Amino acid sequence: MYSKEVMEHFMHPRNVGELADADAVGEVGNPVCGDIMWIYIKVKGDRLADVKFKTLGCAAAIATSSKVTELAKGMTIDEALELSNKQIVESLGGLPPVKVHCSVLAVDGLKEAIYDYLKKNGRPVSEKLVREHERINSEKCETGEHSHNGK
Amino acid sequence: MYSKEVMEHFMHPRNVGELADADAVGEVGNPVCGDIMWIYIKVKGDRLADVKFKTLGCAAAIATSSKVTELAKGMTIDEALELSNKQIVESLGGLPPVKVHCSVLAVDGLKEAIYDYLKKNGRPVSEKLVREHERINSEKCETGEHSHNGK
Amino acid sequence: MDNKRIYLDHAATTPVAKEVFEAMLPYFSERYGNASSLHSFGQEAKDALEESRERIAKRMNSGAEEIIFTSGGTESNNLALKGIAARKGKGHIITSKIEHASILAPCRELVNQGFSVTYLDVDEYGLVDPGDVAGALREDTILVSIGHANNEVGTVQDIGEIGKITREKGVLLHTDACQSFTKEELDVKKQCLDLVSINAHKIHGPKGVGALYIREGVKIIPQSQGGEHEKNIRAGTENVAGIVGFAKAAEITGGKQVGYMKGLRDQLIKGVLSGVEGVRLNGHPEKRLCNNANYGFEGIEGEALLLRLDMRGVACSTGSACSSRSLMPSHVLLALGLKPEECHGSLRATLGMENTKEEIDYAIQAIKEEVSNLRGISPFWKRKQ
Amino acid sequence: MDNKRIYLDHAATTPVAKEVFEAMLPYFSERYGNASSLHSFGQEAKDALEESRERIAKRMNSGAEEIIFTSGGTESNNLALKGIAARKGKGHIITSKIEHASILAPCRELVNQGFSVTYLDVDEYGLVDPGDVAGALREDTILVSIGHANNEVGTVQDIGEIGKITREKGVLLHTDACQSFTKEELDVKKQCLDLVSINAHKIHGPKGVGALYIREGVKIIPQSQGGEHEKNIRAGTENVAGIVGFAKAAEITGGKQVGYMKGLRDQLIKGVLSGVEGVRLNGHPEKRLCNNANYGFEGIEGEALLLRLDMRGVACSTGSACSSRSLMPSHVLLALGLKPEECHGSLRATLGMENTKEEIDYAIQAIKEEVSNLRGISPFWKRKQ
Ligand SMILES: Cc1ncc(COP(=O)(O)O)c(C=O)c1O
Ligand SMILES: Cc1ncc(COP(=O)(O)O)c(C=O)c1O
Repeated sequence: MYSKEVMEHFMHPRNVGELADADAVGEVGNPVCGDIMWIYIKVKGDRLADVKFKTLGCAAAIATSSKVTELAKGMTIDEALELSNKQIVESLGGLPPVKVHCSVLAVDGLKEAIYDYLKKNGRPVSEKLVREHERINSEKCETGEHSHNGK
Repeated sequence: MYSKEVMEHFMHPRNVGELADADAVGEVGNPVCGDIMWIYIKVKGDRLADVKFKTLGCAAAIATSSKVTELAKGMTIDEALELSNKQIVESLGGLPPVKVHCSVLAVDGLKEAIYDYLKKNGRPVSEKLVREHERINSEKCETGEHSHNGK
Repeated sequence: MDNKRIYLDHAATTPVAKEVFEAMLPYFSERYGNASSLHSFGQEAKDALEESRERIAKRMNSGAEEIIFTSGGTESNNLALKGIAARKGKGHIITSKIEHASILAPCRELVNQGFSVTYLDVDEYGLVDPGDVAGALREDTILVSIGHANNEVGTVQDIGEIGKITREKGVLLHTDACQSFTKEELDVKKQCLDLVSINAHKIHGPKGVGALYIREGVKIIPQSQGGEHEKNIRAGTENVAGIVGFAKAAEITGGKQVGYMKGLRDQLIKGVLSGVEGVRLNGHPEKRLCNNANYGFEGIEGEALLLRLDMRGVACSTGSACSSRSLMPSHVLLALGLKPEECHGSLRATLGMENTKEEIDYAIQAIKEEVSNLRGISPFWKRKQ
Repeated sequence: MDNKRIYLDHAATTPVAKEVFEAMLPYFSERYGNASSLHSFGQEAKDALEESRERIAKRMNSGAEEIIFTSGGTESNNLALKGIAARKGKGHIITSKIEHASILAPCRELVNQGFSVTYLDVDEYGLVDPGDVAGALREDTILVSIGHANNEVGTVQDIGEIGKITREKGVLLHTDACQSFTKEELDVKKQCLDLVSINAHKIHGPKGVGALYIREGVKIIPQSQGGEHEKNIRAGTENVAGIVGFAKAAEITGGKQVGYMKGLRDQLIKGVLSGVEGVRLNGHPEKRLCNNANYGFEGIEGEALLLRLDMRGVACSTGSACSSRSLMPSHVLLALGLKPEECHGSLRATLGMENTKEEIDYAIQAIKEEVSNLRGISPFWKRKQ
C-alpha cells in the first residue's frame, strides 16, 4: 500500500518533537478528520535553521510531516514557501490517492509556521501567502461518502 | 439416485426379449417422451405362464419393466390386473419422484397386454379394464417446464 | 525486525484449519465431480454436498433442506433481504445502525426501489433494545434484520428476545450470524429465526462459501438465475470442496474453544486497559464475542498504530477513517455515540483458537510500546497532560 | 466390476490440476489474510489477488483492471445481463436459443421486468449466423449475448464476426466463454468484446470462482451490495485461494493441450461413428470445441446409456429428457432441429488434458457394447431393422 520511503519515514520520522525556542508554529488539521500537524520553525536570518513537527495522524500524515521538515530545514523562507505537496509526494515515492491530502496538510503546516513567523516579527507577508493562510483556515475536513469493507 | 434394486434390475433385467408364441402384447409409451415398453404375455389357462418385455427408456423404465414381468409371471390374470405401480416402486426399494411415472407405464403395459389377450380371445373385459385401456390410450407424454442445469 | 507473526484479525478472516483442509483435500482432484452429474463422480459430489448440508443444519438446529449454500456472507445477506423484498413487492424493513455493509448497502438499494427502512439506534455498548424493535413494527413491516454479533465491537444482541416479538407479530426475522456462528448459541427454533446468514471464512473454513438458512415455508425470490441447483434458489455449480470445508469448520469450531478464547480476550483487554493510560473499551463489557477486543486510544490514530503493530508482527484492524477509502470513520463507532475524533484512535484485536497466551503477552507489550511511540510524535497527547 | 474410472465429462467440470492445487495451497492456512486488511497478511492476499487478475487478463488480451472476480460462470452471466439491463433501464436484448441456463433464465427474468429479448435460431450444427444478429438489431438494442462455444454440442461461434457488427453499431456484446476459455482464441480487442464470462472449474481450476471482463468505460450496476471490493462492482471477501488457482489454471491450460485433445476427440468420434450403426454426430463437424463429442444413438435412451457406461467406469453426460428433473429434452438439441425422440438417445463425452489414448479406446469399446446391450432390450431398434 505505502512505498518503502513512506514506511521508512513513518517508522523512523525525522525531526520529531517541539522546538523549545521555536520562532513560530504552524498548526493545521482537525481532530474530526483525524489528522493534526504542528510544524515548529527556528529562523536564522532568512533561513530555517531548524524545523520540527508533532503529528497525530495516519502513516501518510506522519511520513509527509517528516519529509517536509527534512526538505525545509536549511532552506530560505522563500524557498520553503515554494515547496509543493507534489514534491513531497514524489520524494516519498508516491502516495495512495486517498492519502495525497496528507501531503497538502504538511506543506500547509509549514506555510502556517512561516506566516506566523512573518506576522510575529512584523515582516511583510506576500498577498499569495495571505490567501493561502485564509484558505487553510477556511478549509474544513473533507469527507466522502461513508463506507467500509467492514470485515 | 437409484436404489440398489433398481440398479440391479437395470443392469440385469429379467425376462428380456420377445415371446415368439406370445398370446398378446401390450405396447405403451411414446417416443417423444423417450419411453417405450412392449410387454409380451403367454397365457396358460388363467395364468400368465410367461411374461417378457422390450423397453426403450431410462434406467427406471427398464427396471420397472423387468420388475413387472418378474412379479406377473405365474400370476392369474386377475392377480396381474391387481398389480399396482406402488407395488412395483416398493419392491424396487423406491424411485425418484420424477421417475414414478415409469412404474405406471410398466403396469399399464401389462394391463394392455391382458386387455389385448382378452379381446383377441373373445373373453369378457371388465368395465374397469376398459376404462384403464381408454386412459392409457388417451394419455400423452406429460411434460413440465423445460430446464436443465446445463453443465 | 522481529520474525514473529501474530494474527489478531480473526473477525476479518481466519486461517483454514488443518482438519478443514484435510476434509476438503479429496474434493479437488479426486472426488471432483459436478453434483448435478448423474454418473458416479457426480453422485459422490452430491453425497458430499448433502452430508455437509446436514452438518451445517445441526449447528443451528435446522433441517438440512432449509440450508442453501452461497458464495459467502455478502451473498447470503443480499439474498435474504432482496429475496424477501422481491417476494413481498413492497413494505417496511427494520434493521439497525450498526449492521455490516452487506446489510446496509442492500437496504439502501431497497430504499431506491421504494421500500422503506428504519435504522434502529443502539446504546453506547452497541445493544439494540428489543423494545425498539417492537416499537418500530408497522402494519406493512415485512422483515426485521438484526445482526447477531457485531463485527467491529463484538456486541452480541439478544436475538431470542427479538425473535419472540417478531414471531408473535408474524413478521420475518433475519439475522446476520457471520461473526457469531459457532461462537454464540444459535438455535433457529428456540430463537424464532426465519433467515440466518453464515459464512465459512470466519470459522477457519475457506473463503468464498456461505449459507443462508431459510425456514421451511418462507418463500424467497432467487437473486441469480440459471440451473436447478440449491432448490432453485441459488443457481451455479456448487463449490463442493468449499462446502465440505465449511461443514467441517462448523463441526470443529466452538465448544471448548469459546472459553479458551474468552480467557485470552480478557487477558488482552485487561493487559491493555491496565497498562496504558487514556484508553477505553469499545462495545459491551459482557455481552461481547469471546474473541473481540476493541480499544479507543486517545491522542493517536488507528491506522498508524495498526501499521506499527504490523511491523512488529501483530495484525489488527481499526475503524479509523484513515483506513477507509472514503475517509469516514466507522459507522459502528459513530452509532455507539463516539465523536469522530474518538473513532480515529480505535484498534480491534480479534482472537482465534490458534492464538496462545504468549502471543497475547507479546501483543500487549507491542501495543503498549507503539501507543507510547506514537504519542511521542503526537501534539494532541502532549497537550492533554 | 471393473475398477477403471475414465472421466469424460469435462464440460460439466474438471479435476483441479496438480499445479493449480499447489498454487492455491499456501492461501489456505499460511497466506490466509483478507485482501481488504491493511496489515501484512492482508497485503499478501491483495498482492496475490492483483497478480492473479493480471494473469487472467493476459489470457484474453484485456487490462487487469477490467477483470472482476465472481463466484462462477452463473454469477458472471447474471451480472453481465442484469448489470447492463439495470444500467440502461429498458430496451432490447439479443441472444440465441442455445445459450446456457444461466443466460436464458436471467433473460426470462428481464422479460418479466419489461425488457424485450430476441432468441436467435441456430442452424442444424448450432451456428448463429452473424447476419441474423445484424438483422435483429433494433434502435433500442442494448446488448447482444452470444455464447462463444456451446456446452452441449461444442459448436464454436464466429464471435469476432459478431463483434464487428455490434461494435460498428455501437451495441454492447457479451459472450459466455465458460466452455471455450483457453481452448479457443479469446482476444477482447480483436474480437470487439465488451463483456466476457469465464469460470475456473471448466479449466482444471476450483469450483466457485469465475470472472467477468468488463471493458473499460462500460458501466454496470452491481447485483450484490456490500463492502468496497472489486471496484465496487462485486461485494464480498475475495476467495483468494480460488482466484490464485483460477489464474494458474488459465496459465497452464490451452496451448499444446488443444491439439492433443483434438486428437483424442477425433479418435473418439471416428471410433464410435465407424463402429456403431444408427448413430450421428450432433454439433458442427469442424467448428467444434477440441474436447467435445456428442452423439445421437437411435433406439436407445441417453440416461440408460450413461448409467451403463458409468457402471463400466466411463463418465459421460446426456441431453435426454429422462436425465432432467423436468423431463424435457435438451433445448440445445431441439434448437438444432432434432425431434424430441432423437434427443433422447444423445450422449456427450467431453475430454480433458489428462485423458489418454488408451482410455479413449476403452471408452469406444464400452460405448459400442452398451449401445448394443441396450438395443438388445429395445423394441424400437428391433423394429427398425
Ligand atoms: C457480520 C458480517 N456479515 C457479513 C460479512 C460478509 O461476509 P463475506 O465476506 O463472506 O461476504 C462479514 C465479513 O466480511 C461480517 O463480518
Ligand atoms: C457455457 C456455460 N456457461 C455458464 C456455466 C455456469 O458456470 P458455473 O457453474 O461456474 O456457475 C456453465 C457451466 O456450468 C457453462 O457451461
